[in-house]
Amino acid sequence: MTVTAPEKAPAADVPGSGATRLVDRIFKMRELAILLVFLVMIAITQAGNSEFLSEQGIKDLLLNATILVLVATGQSLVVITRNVDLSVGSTLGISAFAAGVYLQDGGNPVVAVLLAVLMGIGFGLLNGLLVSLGQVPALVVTLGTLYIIRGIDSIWVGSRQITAADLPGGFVDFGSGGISAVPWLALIALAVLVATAYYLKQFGSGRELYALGSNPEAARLAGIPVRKRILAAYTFCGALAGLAGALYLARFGNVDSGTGNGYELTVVSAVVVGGVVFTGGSGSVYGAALGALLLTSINSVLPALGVSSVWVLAINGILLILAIAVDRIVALRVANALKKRNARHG
Amino acid sequence: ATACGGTTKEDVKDEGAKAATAGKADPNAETKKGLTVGFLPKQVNNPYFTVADKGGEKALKELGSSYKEVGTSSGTDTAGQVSYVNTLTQQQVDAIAVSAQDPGALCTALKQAMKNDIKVVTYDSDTNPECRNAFISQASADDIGRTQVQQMAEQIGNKGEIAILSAAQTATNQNAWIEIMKDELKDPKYKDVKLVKVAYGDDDAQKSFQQTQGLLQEHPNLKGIISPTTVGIKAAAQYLSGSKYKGKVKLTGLGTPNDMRKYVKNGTVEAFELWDPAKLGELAARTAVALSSGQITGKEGETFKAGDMGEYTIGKNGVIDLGKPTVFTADNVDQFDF
Amino acid sequence: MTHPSDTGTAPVLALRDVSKSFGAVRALRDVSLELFPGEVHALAGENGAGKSTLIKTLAGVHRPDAGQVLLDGAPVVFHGPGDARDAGIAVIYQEPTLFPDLSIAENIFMGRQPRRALGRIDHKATHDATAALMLRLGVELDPDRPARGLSIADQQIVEIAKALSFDARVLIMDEPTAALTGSEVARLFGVVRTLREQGAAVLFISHRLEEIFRICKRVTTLRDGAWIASEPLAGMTEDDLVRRMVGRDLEELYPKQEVTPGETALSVRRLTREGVFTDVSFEVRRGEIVALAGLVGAGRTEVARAVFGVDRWDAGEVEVDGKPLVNGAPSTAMAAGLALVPEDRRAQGLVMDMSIERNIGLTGLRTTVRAGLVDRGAERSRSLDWAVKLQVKYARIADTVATLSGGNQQKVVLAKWLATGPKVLIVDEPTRGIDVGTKAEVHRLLSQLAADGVAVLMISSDLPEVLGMADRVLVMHEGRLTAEIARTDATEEAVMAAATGRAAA
Amino acid sequence: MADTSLTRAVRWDTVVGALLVVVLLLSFGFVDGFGNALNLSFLIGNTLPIALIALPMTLLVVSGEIDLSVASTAGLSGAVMGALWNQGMTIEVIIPICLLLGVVCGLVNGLLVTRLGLPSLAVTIGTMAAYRGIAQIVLGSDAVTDFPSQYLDFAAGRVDGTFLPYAFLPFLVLLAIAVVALHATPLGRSLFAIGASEEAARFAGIRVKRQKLILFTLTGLMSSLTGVFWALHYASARYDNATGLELSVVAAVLLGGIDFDGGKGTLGGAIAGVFLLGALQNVMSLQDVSAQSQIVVTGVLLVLSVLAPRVARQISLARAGRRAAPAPPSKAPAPTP
Ligand SMILES: Nc1ncnc2c1ncn2[C@@H]1O[C@H](COP(=O)(O)OP(=O)(O)OP(=O)(O)O)[C@@H](O)[C@H]1O
Ligand SMILES: Nc1ncnc2c1ncn2[C@@H]1O[C@H](COP(=O)(O)OP(=O)(O)OP(=O)(O)O)[C@@H](O)[C@H]1O
Ligand SMILES: [Mg+2]
Ligand SMILES: [Mg+2]
Repeated sequence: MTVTAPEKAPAADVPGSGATRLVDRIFKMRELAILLVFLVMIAITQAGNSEFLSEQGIKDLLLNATILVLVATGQSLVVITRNVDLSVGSTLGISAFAAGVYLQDGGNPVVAVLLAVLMGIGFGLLNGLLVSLGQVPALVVTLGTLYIIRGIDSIWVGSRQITAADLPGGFVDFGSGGISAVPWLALIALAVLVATAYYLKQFGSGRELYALGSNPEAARLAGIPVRKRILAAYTFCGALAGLAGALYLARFGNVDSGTGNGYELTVVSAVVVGGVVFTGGSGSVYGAALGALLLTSINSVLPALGVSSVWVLAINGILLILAIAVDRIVALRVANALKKRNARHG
Repeated sequence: ATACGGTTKEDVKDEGAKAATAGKADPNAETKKGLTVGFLPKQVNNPYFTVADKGGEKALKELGSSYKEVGTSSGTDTAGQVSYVNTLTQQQVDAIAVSAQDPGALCTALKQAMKNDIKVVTYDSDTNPECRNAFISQASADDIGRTQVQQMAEQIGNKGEIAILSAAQTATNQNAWIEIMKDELKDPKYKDVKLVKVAYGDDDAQKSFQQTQGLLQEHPNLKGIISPTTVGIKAAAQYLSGSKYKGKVKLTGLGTPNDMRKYVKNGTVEAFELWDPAKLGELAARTAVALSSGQITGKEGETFKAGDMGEYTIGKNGVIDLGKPTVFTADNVDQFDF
Repeated sequence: MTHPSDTGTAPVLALRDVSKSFGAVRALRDVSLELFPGEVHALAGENGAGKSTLIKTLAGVHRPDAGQVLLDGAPVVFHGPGDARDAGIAVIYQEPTLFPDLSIAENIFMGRQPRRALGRIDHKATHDATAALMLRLGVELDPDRPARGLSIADQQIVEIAKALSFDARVLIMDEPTAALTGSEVARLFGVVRTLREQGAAVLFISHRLEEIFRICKRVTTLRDGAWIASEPLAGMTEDDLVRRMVGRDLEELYPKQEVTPGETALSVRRLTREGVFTDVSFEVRRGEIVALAGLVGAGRTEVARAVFGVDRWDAGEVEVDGKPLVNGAPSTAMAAGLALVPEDRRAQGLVMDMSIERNIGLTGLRTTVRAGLVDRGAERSRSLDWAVKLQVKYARIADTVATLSGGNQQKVVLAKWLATGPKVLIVDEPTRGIDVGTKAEVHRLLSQLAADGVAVLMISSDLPEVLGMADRVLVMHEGRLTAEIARTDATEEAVMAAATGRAAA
Repeated sequence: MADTSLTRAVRWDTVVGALLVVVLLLSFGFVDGFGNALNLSFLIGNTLPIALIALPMTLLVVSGEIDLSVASTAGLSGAVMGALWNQGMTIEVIIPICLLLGVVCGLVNGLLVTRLGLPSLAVTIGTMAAYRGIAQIVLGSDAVTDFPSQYLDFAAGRVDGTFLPYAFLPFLVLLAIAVVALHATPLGRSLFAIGASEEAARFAGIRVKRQKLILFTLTGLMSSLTGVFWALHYASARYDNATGLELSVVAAVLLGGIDFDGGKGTLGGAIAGVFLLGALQNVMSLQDVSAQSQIVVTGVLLVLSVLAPRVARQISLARAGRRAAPAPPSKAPAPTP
């Protein structure tokens, strides 16, 4: 009574199998909507200021997005499982400092990056263990670890700071260098992004993250190792926050006890704008990355257009609301289409 | 009063702005020992304030009094600062040296402290004059504003567009300096220098970074940036040194030698300035002790001796000026460590 | 065919002296059960007898407090549902457990998708295998459609497909047919027979006794968590089985009282909700029980939802006692005397984390008020009254409804709505998952309500129930009313003909 | 009924209340400078803004929503108050305008959430930035400090001879109203239902959207009230007033045992959580615990607040299980054939 072999099943007879994969299409439409908003915004800015898309301008855009893209990628994995990690900002800060301290003493940059990632993994594991073993609400636990890590960070760092002068020149140059307009850091982020997306789509354990976010009880009954998966998602998120910390150090050449403070809200915004739903089970890392790109670009677009910085915050907020509203309306349309379609053949 | 009998701004104008003073000064009074002075910086863990407070600690040790530091870990947690003022009041310290996050918000608490016989000295950032006994000004606003414009003009050959990268829009001292810069720019010798924009980076590295990018994109002909804040100048320098603008767009402002050493050496920055924060803290401490000992009360014209630093005279509204800032260049930057 | 145990075949899966308690509730007490290959075994018992608990113990969801699970004669310990699955046990749980955001195909193959090189998922094979399963079950569901929004019946079908897709030696089904109509049940039974012939052991639970007699060979009966008997069904009558379950004889199952209908209470005219149902008109008079029949997905539930106001309608009108209802406003519908016992008790009928008392009290928030505050005493007595009247089995009235068995949850939903004293009562699958004893009780209640002048609209997929209870039968097919059949003409054939669209409307 | 009392005893809100009492008693006994009127009035005065916003926030969270824009709404109403005051308008007119503005802010949140069906977390992250941004546009870099002294005195002063700030009395009234509304009225009851299962609430005839809209509006109103209070209490209206207050409110409410999935919690617990955090911070400052260590303590408390009830439940379940467990089997297991 195994599944009947495909050759015996006249698949073409089943309605809908010929149509494009519906679930995928919905995701793509959401991502396209964000991409469209992004492109329109860039086009308008370019029209208003021809310097905007100069080589340096593009490089800046990409560099600005890099760190947020990385953290948002990790965060989406956690959000997909119907959890959240608010401690990413603190993790980023403390791992950046750890890498900085190591480099300050003449360490090897590669080891420093690894150190930051390991640090991130450590805190990710802590969060993951608390959430999955303790089975307690992620929001509270990670708000708690946000404070704890931030506190430990500021006790450890004190008033010290790592500046570009303390770091090996090669490391700092790497942070702003690249192949013409494409910075090294952006390439790293892109690689991580593509690999994560591929994993989520093509591997069983990746799909299981969606499943357990969609319906945790059903996931348990389906024999999915829920705790293990949640733990993995948090660890991955922590690792990326750590990596982002190392890249932050390279990019800004400057870390103190306030680094990464309040970053969690930016990350959450990016993820939400990117269409990753907080009730879990849906969304994609590409969406989150686009959300991150959109958010950081707004911060570049407004100064480039000469909008007084007094207006930036308000415009930022309104754009954020617009983005999620547009996304929602698209989703509603799709749901309606789905219903009609369903009714036709029902 | 207005027609409808409510309270308007006009009705409350009467209260004069004067430094709080009490009793009479006795310049020859004994310097008291065993006092406790609580330092309350804008933000703990901020390197600048740590250096300043260390200066205060050193002075207090010399004077035989004790030092303590409390404060919030965020630079904008005004409510937190208020509750620290309350705490220090509760603990009955002899004097408080505070760098105020907000000119008005601390007033009630500070007045409460003064009522409990605690002397209040502000340093770096002042409150309303009536809420403290004296203010230690890092340098006169005039000095800071004008010298920065002069330096910038010199570097760009008195010609071209310049911009200012400030901290938060609400920062009182920043705004005072910017006003004076604008005033200085009215001088005919700067007729070819044009201030095109004031941007605000909120003393946040990343924001200052992006504001710098925006300035350069919006004004392709920009010749120079003045950033009168340590966070801003550092972020701007880091961006410039990694971009094609390095060396072409001039940068000056207020920065610490340790932060800026690298950029001075690699040619991103020619010169910048700052007072010595340790001296600022020291003067705050010595003023606090002098107040507690009754040598001064905060009235204009009173003088007191501040150890090795020499004699200081209290100016208008209880303001004490630290002195002129130091200009740092590649030649002298290695002689400083803060 | 001889009985498997007679031929010496060993049971594939067995329970021996298993006990399981939840806090103070002893759900299973020293229960034993043996499942043989090639046999369909029935599990019977009243609501709350412990059937689902037994199944969850077999499936590794619960660990027994005492006793053993035996696989091929050897004791095993399942550390989770995954272990049981790996041992070849497929389970359809009483409540559908789907992933709403994932496609039907992914739902079915979650955790064991066909793989390509490097362990990557073969999406095409997954799709094709799902399409084949759907064909086998004879339903038209797009494998790529997300599970969100599927009707309860469709969800149940996906669950069945999921269980069938396993290479299972043991198939356990907890009320798989509760939401299905005759034709789907027939399909399902066809598949089950094939599986049986291939040597699988099947454990089957249903409160529809005729189904048990149709497909099962032996039956195990539970009462209050205790094992009563395991015996062949051959030679037993339904009454025998009921006596085992209930411990006494049962009165009539369809105690229909003859009532002369009064004036019109509910009148629905040309109601349309685009893409869902079209031009639906009917009336229900006081004292009348009108059944709304049809195949799964015919749109009956949607009509009920629109009438009550949880969904908006696009055209038409609804009147209660001659007064038009506001479109899309359940609160005004309630105020006008309408009540809806919804189809999905877990999502729609109950707040699972709330106590029994408060769930019943929820519909009375407007009436049990004193000086603007909730009158707790009145609330409690109102809840207790109805819980007792409907014989809800609970430990404490302040316990959350989540701890109740499925059937008892259904009773709480009924209680919640009957407590409002409605003029018009719409019940959507009122006896889904309710045991025979209670079913008779519910029927008597509906009858009594009608006799007291309440207009009852009953949606049911249980054809005998429709025929036994209704004064008139309305039949829907693909979103339209296709027939109205008077009680005297209502036969199984007539209703099915209209429901499948074969009859001239 | 031993079980009921047991579960009641380990209910987290009771624990938080008990903890608050313990902390207060210990501090009175052992912490210098804690027990005098001045310090207590400081403590209460500084905690009041959090407590004020915690009232509607608790109701909102119980119904399964959240509002992160509260601090920005407070900032905005403070900024508008400052700007209008600078224009020379009378304060008695300004304050109602500010409150009205809060209503509008809340209404916007509510409409976005209920009409468009957007998640409140996302919406209010957006309006958090938007409202703060508008505040910045309205007041720019000004800091307005010259409000009339009778108002400042009311907001910062205390009842003569006691430690109670004047403002605490109106707060008590609001608290009483909120407690009754949440725990004794049909509205409160339906909020719990909405939070636990929105769909079931809708099927029970509860007007889910309208009630949520009302709640958001109320939250806006209370936030602007807090904004006005803040500006007067600290005698300073700036656009960045109350920045970050939302996190303090959320942390305190969570500490008080309000479940962010909705449908659970008590207002008493939430307010106990608010004052527990306030008291702890006060005591730690008096004991010269550094700000950094205080952050760690807050974090640890939060983690404990969710872990502890969990562990307690596990223990009580285990106990109940042992009590109900059957006596050792009397009959020997049947021998296998
Ligand atoms: N998770 C649980 N917590 C507490 N009590 C439970 C739990 N699950 C089941 N029970 C109790 O165990 C007993 C048996 O429930 P079970 O669900 O097995 O009944 P059932 O025979 O499947 O009934 P139905 O026919 O109504 O589905 C009931 O009294 C029920 O209240
Ligand atoms: N909440 C919903 N969202 C989207 N589609 C739905 C929803 N509920 C039902 N449907 C779809 O609408 C169609 C009509 O379903 P409905 O439940 O009204 O049928 P029904 O006749 O009541 O059948 P049954 O109750 O036996 O499932 C079905 O195809 C179903 O999949
Ligand atoms: Mg059951
Ligand atoms: Mg239905």
